[in-house]
Amino acid sequence: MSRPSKQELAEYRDEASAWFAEHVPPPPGFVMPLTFMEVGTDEQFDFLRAWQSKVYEAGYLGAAWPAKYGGGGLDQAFQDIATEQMRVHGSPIMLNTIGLSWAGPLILDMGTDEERARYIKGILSAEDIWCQGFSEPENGSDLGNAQTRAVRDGDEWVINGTKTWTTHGSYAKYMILLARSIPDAANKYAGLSFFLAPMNVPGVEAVPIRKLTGEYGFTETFFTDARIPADCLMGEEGQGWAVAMRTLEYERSARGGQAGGLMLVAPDHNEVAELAKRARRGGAPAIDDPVVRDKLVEFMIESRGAALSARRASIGPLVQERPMSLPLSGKLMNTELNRRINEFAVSLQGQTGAYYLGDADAVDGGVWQRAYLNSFSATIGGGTSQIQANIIGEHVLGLPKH
Amino acid sequence: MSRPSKQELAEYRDEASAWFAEHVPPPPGFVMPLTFMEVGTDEQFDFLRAWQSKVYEAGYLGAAWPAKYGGGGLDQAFQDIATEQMRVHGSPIMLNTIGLSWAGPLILDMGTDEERARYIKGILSAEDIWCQGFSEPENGSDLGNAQTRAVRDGDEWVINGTKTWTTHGSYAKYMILLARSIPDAANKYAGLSFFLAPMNVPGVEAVPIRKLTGEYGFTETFFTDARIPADCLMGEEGQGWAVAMRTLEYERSARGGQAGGLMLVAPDHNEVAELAKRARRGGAPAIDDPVVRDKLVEFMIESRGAALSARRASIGPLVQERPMSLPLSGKLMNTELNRRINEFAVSLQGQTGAYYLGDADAVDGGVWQRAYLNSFSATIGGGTSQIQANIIGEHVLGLPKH
Amino acid sequence: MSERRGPIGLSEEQAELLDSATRYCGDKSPVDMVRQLIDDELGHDPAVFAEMAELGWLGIAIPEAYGGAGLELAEVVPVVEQMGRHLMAGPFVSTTLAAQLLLAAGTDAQKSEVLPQLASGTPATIALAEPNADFDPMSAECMAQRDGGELVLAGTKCLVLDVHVARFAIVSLRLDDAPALVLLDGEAIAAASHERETIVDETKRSFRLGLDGVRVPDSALLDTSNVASALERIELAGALLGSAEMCGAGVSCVAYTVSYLNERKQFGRPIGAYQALKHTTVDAHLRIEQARSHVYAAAHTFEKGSDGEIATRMAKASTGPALAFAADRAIQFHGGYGFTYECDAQLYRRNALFGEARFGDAVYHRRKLADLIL
Amino acid sequence: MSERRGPIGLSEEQAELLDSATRYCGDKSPVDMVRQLIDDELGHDPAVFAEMAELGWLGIAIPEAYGGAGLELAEVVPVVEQMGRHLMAGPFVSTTLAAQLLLAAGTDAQKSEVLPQLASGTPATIALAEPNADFDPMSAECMAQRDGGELVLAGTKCLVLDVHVARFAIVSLRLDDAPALVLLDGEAIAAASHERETIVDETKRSFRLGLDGVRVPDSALLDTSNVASALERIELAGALLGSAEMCGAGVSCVAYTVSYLNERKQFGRPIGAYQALKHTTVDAHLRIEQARSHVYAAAHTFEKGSDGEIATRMAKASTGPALAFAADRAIQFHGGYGFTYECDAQLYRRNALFGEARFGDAVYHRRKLADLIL
Repeated sequence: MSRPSKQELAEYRDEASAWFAEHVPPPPGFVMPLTFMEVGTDEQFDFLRAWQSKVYEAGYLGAAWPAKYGGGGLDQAFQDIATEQMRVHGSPIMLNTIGLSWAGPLILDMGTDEERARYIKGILSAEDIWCQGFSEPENGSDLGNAQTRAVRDGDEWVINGTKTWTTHGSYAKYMILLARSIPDAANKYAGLSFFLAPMNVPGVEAVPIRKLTGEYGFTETFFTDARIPADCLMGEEGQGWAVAMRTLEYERSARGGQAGGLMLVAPDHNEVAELAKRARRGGAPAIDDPVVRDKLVEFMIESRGAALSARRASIGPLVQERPMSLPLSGKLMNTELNRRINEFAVSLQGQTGAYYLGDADAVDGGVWQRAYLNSFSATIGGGTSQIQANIIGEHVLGLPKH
Repeated sequence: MSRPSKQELAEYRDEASAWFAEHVPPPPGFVMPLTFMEVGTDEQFDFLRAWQSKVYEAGYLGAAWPAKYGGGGLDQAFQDIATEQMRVHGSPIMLNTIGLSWAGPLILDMGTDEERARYIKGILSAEDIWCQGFSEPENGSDLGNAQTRAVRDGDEWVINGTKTWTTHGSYAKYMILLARSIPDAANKYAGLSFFLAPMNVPGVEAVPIRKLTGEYGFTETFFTDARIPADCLMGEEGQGWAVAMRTLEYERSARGGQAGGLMLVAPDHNEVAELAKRARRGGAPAIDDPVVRDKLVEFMIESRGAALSARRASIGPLVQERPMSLPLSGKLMNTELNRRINEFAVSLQGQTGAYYLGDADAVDGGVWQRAYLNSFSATIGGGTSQIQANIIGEHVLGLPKH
Repeated sequence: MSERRGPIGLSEEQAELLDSATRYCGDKSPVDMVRQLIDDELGHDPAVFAEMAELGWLGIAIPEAYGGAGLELAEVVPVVEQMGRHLMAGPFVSTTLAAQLLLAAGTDAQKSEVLPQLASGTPATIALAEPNADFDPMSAECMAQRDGGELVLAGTKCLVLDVHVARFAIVSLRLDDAPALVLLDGEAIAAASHERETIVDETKRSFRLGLDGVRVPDSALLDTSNVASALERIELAGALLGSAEMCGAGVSCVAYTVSYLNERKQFGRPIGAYQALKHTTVDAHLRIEQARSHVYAAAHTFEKGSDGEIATRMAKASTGPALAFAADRAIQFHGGYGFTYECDAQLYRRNALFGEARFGDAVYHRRKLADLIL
Repeated sequence: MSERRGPIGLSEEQAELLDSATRYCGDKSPVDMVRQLIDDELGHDPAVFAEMAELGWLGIAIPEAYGGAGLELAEVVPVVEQMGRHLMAGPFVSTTLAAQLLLAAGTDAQKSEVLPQLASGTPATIALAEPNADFDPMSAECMAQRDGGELVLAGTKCLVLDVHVARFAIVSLRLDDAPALVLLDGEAIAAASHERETIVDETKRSFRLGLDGVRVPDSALLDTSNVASALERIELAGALLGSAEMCGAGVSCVAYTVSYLNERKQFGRPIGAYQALKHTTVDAHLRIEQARSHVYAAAHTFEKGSDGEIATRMAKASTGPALAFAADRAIQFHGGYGFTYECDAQLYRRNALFGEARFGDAVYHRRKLADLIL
């Protein structure tokens, strides 16, 4: 595949821009999740699933995945443009994040042709929702210590154990599952195997967990003698840790074979500025208060800096000393900034900050309070901010491991 | 010794108050060190030595140390009052900190009568300045790894090695010295011995180190076959680590037998407020700027909080769950606050912040810039802030050791 | 009344109350009970409130002439701090503030009639806030109009705590184009419309109170000559007790986090061994410690004019952010569990959000302080 | 001139200059040289400055008609960033800003005569600041009075960088009760009194310039019709180049710290393994990374009206605090060594203190931004 010409790319950008300008849905009257982890209601789920499907049908998702399995068969540059246009036009996120960014790349990378044919298209169309089964209640950040058991029995694996923090656990058709099949292996890592596990088999129960917001949104997933076909094994038995690490790497490289598409809506500082116009302090709009203005501008600088850094990541000479720096730090920076901006947004509300979701007198219906509490999903899930800082310190700066 | 009556104490307070009101010297025309580590010129040293001597002669230093060795022989409550009055009346610090707070308590606690008679009075009067020889260039925070050697030869010890971060190294008559006398001990701690070492013997050289401010103020101390009398050994050979730890404990307990007296002048937020009246921003005094005001008040709250906490430490019921919390955290809180306040003070100066010590157009002669740079002496020396946080986490909160 | 010297100190009565409140609140408000009461419409246990009255706690800062103990708010602070430690629900603070407001601006008749009832445990509350208003306690826009020997009220108050059990409520409004305060009795409260509000701290009960058409006799009017100073005093009293509550919550929040950091193991060691968690928890602890010192100092000097005002505003300005920080980090450091409703970290964070929105937040008090001390 | 699209990007010329500046500044400004020049009265190596002129770097943003390369300040940014990385001294920025000010407000005669000299490496400077003034570039109080065909100057400028080697200096002052700019040539500069200032960044040379009695011909006056817009442009140009310099220093400061954290062992392991140091250094790194993105964006959009102004003010407001934080932590994390003059951490911290005080600090730019974007 030859590199696309500048003109081809420019034309594609214009087309994509026009399409998103026309099709990005108007605000639906409920809170739009900023990441897939914040989907808390069926309403949100259905809305985002339909939107992903529509984007895929239009050709703007998986544009660089092989056409043979349902992708667009184009150069990665096209998908990058499509993703950029999603951001520009305020598109909602692509719902099926685990499939698009973790499972899909893995299956394309090391799956069989048959597996690719079976899974890829459903991932792109959001027909098949995927979830992730790495974390366990006792081993949140320490994935290598997973204790869920997988025992081979004829042409099946029998799974027993508990996974937690399963986003979309109640909706998912498949789970990428890390389980221990060789309990007496030389070390804890060598005993792990990796499965593409169906969720709709007897013995799998996804129990919704109540979030700190008071709502529901993720599950604890219990496996009780759940039997899954032998060919669900990905890679060799005992190679689960390597496969899992490879899965995580797709996320951490600038172009790692992921389907692309918008996965994270940066916090919208403009909305906070708007809020500051409505909120009143000292008998005047909060936005007239010099202390508020100073803080707001500080957030806007940070927020714009994060957006600029995302762009800079693809400009080679401007990232040459530490090319992995920006790709590896986006999550930490954006999710922590999001938390702090939402906290600030609540603080702007004065006494009205005492209200919560749904009160008649709550500013914007209390969504800022919820958004703040929800923001922890992203500073904890997918590797806590503390783990992210370790990764950046060790892999970007080259500091010694703990 | 019976507990003093309220009336006795009240009378003593009145006397002390009157004395300090009369005798605290006016500003001498040079910067007053906030801790003994900031003494950088002979001028400062001589001034503070004279002041300590005067306070001692008046009976307000070492008031609770035994009269037999030069102390006041009173109840500790009297010294606490004297120290409080030093703070109230803006007294300069007591110079001979290592003697008053480390060496002196140690000698009183486990020294012989002869040692007490030899050393205590000179500590109180500032006649004999003491310094500390724990840190080494390669072992800043890791004291247990000290490599300076002590070899017994007849009725002498022969010392070889290098100590660093020796505050008052050029002025000191004695050093409390941690050295390795049993290199092949069972573990690194068991090989250490503790000495009350004279500095005025051949083979001891204190080389001034230039501080980041551009000035001088502490030394690197080289021992080259320096011979000190055998009876300088404190405790048993090989017990150096325990003695050193005991020495540090005097500092960490609310009433650990220290001589008392003001050792740390809290940063004066009022001076920063005064600075904000002089400094101009946007054509008006900085203190009229709401953002500056908000920040200034924040510092004043912190600063007052630190002062209140120092008082609260002695009110039993108000510290009952974690009685060591306030004594152990004063250094961390005060020194970090001092750093931040000085940094803020420089930031208030706008373009004039570009000047440094001695420039004709520098605000207050550039002392804020120097004070900021100097503030690191206290966030690094005597256990870095990071080490302090470990101590508080482990000894106050009971968090696990690293 | 004990004499208070210096910027911080502790009276014997405070020490005794601290001691008994420490035991009592710990006994009566284990976290299971806190969560049970969240789902309870009433939101607190009336028997516990009655017991607190029997212990004399409702009358601590009410003069002996009106059936109280004749102490000061300083002696109320240890009780509220301990309630905060155990997130203990009930109309204790509301009733105390209503009593203080009556003391500051009530007529002799009102004080004689009502204060003894409050001292003996009749719940009461104050209704100062209004929708769209900010922290200025003088900004009420509700109205009273004279109609013969009666006052006819109009407008809506919001964020009225505990009015569902209150037998008295003092309402701020405007009468004859000036700020005024009116005492509602049980009948008048019942005549107002009540709507339970959805508030972020689920351990509390808050209501919108519609006053339209509610009629009270002229005698319900409080002394109109010092409404402004009475309201300022109540803002400060509310800030003091709010600080005490949040300060107590902060101490517990840190202890709760420390306990998890010791139990929870990752990568083969307790997570509290990691400095990212250890040092940040130390930071939270130190901020709470500073806030505590401010709270005790504010209690100690509360009655001392501008010194008391400065100390109180400093207490509120430091306590809210300290608890917010401690609880924010508590959620984060509990990891996946921290994101669940089941983890208590959210209880503390919600307490902080609510407390910061009551009686002025940190920015508000810093602005007031700037004018007082710069 | 290359067309610039989008909020951030890199022209081919920028990329080439970045590449050659990276090598050149690294070669010519090792830290030994930096320290040697601190003790040198001149403060920089004139041979290096001459070489930079030969490389064409002094003319990058000067039009071809005046002997320059006809590019924009965007292409100067990579050079200054690399100078910042190596704390490289010399009148490069001063000369570049003088050229920009002439371009913005010089008469045709001045531009034709002076710009080609600047492009070929004649050092020049600008003198805008005055004692007791603040950041507003229009606040000059120095005076010029007409006297026949001459102007007689009065007053004192301060923080004039590099005037000890400058052959031209542009001075802001008031003439006929309006802001004006005057071009001093070598003779006029010599006629002024010079006093070397003690500044916090010892790698730089700064002077107080006494103008009293200095006489220049009327033709030394710059175009009086757009002094305000020219001064605003120079404030922004100074902010852009200052940001580039501090951003470069920030990258080096983090690398310097990382290197020590890997080498230095305590308690048997490299101190960089401790999260208190590791995570804080990551934080410093991330703040510098964000500042870099702002700097490149500001370079890219500098000529685009208010977009350029916003991007530039954001760059300055983020870079100064980012470097200050990185250098502050660098001192702390170097422990006892960090407290010595020998440790390079202080060089970075001093660079930050100085840079923050030039062309507006973060608070100043945030205030300007508030009016632009809120």
